[in-house]
Amino acid sequence: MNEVAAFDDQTGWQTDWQPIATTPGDDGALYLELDGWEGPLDLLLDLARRQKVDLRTISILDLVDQYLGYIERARALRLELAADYLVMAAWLAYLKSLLLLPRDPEIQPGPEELALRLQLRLQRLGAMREAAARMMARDRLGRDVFARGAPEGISIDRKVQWSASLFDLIQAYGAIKARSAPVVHMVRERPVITLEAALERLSRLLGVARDWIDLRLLMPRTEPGSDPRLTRSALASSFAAALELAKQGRAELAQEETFGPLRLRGVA
Amino acid sequence: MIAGDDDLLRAVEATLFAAETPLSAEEIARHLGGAPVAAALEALVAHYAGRGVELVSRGGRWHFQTAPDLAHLLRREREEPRRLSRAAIEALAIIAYHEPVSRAEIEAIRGVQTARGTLDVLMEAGWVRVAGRRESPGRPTIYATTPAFLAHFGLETRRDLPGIDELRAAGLLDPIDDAYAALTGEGAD
Amino acid sequence: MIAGDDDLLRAVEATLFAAETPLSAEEIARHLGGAPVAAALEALVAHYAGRGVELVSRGGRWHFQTAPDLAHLLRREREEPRRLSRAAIEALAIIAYHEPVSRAEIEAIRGVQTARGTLDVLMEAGWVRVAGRRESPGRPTIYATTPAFLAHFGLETRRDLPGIDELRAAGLLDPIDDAYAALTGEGAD
Repeated sequence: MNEVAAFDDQTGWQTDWQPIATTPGDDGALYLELDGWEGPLDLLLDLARRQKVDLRTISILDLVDQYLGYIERARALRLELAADYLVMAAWLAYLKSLLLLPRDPEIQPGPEELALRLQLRLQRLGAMREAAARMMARDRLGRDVFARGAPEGISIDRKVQWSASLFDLIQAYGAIKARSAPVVHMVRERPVITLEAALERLSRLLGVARDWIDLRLLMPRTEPGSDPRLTRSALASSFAAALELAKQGRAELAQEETFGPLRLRGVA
Repeated sequence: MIAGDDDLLRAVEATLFAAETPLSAEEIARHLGGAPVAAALEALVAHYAGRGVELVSRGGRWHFQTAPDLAHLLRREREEPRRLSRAAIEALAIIAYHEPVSRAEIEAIRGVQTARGTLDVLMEAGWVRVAGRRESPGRPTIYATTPAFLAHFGLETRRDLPGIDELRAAGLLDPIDDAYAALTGEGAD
Repeated sequence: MIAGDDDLLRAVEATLFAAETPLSAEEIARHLGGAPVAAALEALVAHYAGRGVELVSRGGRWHFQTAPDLAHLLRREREEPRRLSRAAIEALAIIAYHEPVSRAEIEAIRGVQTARGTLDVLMEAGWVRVAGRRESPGRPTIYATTPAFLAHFGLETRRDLPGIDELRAAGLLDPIDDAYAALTGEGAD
C-alpha cells in the first residue's frame, strides 16, 4: 500500500477529494482495503500511469502483469479483495493468454480488439480524471472569486392594473336594477284599491246616504273592459273597509242570507 | 503580499465588495495584512462617485451601495392587467350611482353579501374611497368614487352616467320587463 | 425613465450590483423597462477590467465578482466551499464534458457503479439537472449541467471547459464503439 500512497501524492490533485467519503455502504470492505481506488478500472489506470508513457502507447501485457502482481501481493497480505477486482484479474489473465498464445481465428473478438478496447477505456477514464482536476482547479466562485457579499437585491413588485370599461359598469348597474326593480314596480303599478282608499270612499258615501245600501253599489265604478282584478280588489278592500267602519261604530252591517248581498248603513 | 498602491486599491475594492457586512478601515487593513488603507478608500470613493454604485462610510464602516437616485430601478413595479370581478364591478356601479353609500346599502341593492375583499380591490384600484361615516346607528363607513374613477371611465362628472331611462332605452333594463311579465302572469298582454 | 447612455450604464451597473443572482441581458433589459443593454454591458466589462471587481458572463448570465488574482487575499477566513467526493467530482466532469448523459454512460466511463447519493449531491449543489430522458430502450434519465455550474467554475460557456476541444478532436468524448470503429475501420492507417 505504500506504493499506492506515494503514487497518490504524485498526482497532487487528490487533495481536493475525499477519497472514501461516498463509498457505497454495501461494499465498504472493498474501499477499506483498496483505499483510494474506485474499482478495478481505476486501479488499472493508476498502474498504467506508472508506465509513464502515453496511454495510447501503453503496453497492455505489462499492465496485465502489474495488475495481476498487485492482486497477488494483496492476497499475500490477506487483504480482502472485492469480487470485481478478482473478476478483472481473471479477465486480464485470459487476455494475457490470448495475447501470448498463437492466434486462434475462432476466438472473437480477438485479443487485439480486447486490448485496444481496454486501452480506449483507460484513455477515457484518464481524460475525464484530468479534466475533472483541471475543472476543480479553476477559479471557483465562493472559493477563489466572490460575488457581492451583501447585495441589496432587486425585486419586482407586482401591481395589479384593474381594468373595466364604462359599458361593463353600466351593464352591471342595469343587471342590478333588473334583479331588484320588479318588486318596486309591481307594488306601484298593480291595479288595486287600497284599504285606505276604500275607507275614505266608504266614509264619504255613508255620510251622504243614510239608508241601507248594498256594498257593491258603493264600489268605484269600473270602465267596461277594465282589469277584472281591479274589481275584485275594490270589492275586497271595500269589504275590509266596511268591517273597519263597523268596528269603529260608524256603520252597521247586515246580511239576510249566506252569500246574500251585504248592506251597510251609516251610524249618526 | 500586496505589491503597489494599485494592487492595494484593488484588494480593498474586492474586500469591500465581497464583505457581508460593512467594514471599518482597521478591519480592512487587518484583513489585508496591515497595509494602511485610508488613501485607497479615498481613491475608491472618488472613482465610484457618480457611478451606479458608490462607496460610502456609515458610522466609520465602509460599504458599497447602489446609488440612491437609482433606487426606483431596483424596486420595480410591474403592472399586471386584470379584469374586475362581477361582484366588484356591481359594487362599483352601485357606489357610482348612489354615492355615498354604506356596505349594507350596497348589499341591500345587490341582494347578496359583498365580500370584504371586493371593496378593497376597488380602493386598491383607486376608484373608490372612504367618504366618512353615516350619522346613523352603527355609524357605518360610507364609500364614494374618486376622480381617478371618473378619469378611468372617461366621465366628466358622475352626472354623465346614463340614467335609468337611458339604460332602458339601451335595452340594459330588458331583464326587468321580462321579470315583470313573468310575475304578473296572464295579466300581461 | 432612463435619460441617456450614461444613465443606462449606471442603471445596469446598479442592477447587477444589487442582484442576488446572475442576470441575463434580457432580464436586465426587462428590469430597466426594455432598454437595450448590450452596449452598456460591454462598456462595464471594459470599465471594470483590471480592477478588484470584474463583470463576467457565465452561461449568458452576468454578474460581478472579485478578480481571480486576489483569491489569496480573500480566501482566508472563508470556509471551504462544499467538499465533493471523488466520485461526485468525476461524475460532474463526465456530465459536463458529455452532456446530456445517462447514469449508465457515466458508469461505463468510470468502470464502477455510481452510488445513488452521488448525483443527488450534484443536483443539490445546483450544478446538475435532469435533462429529460433519452429516447432509447429503457428511456434512461439524462443529466446536464446548469448555469450555476458555469458560474461556479468561471466558465462563459461549456466550450470553455478545460481541454474540451482537444478531447473532442482526439475522439475521447465519443463512445468506445465509435472510437474503436474509427481506429480499426476505414479510419485506420
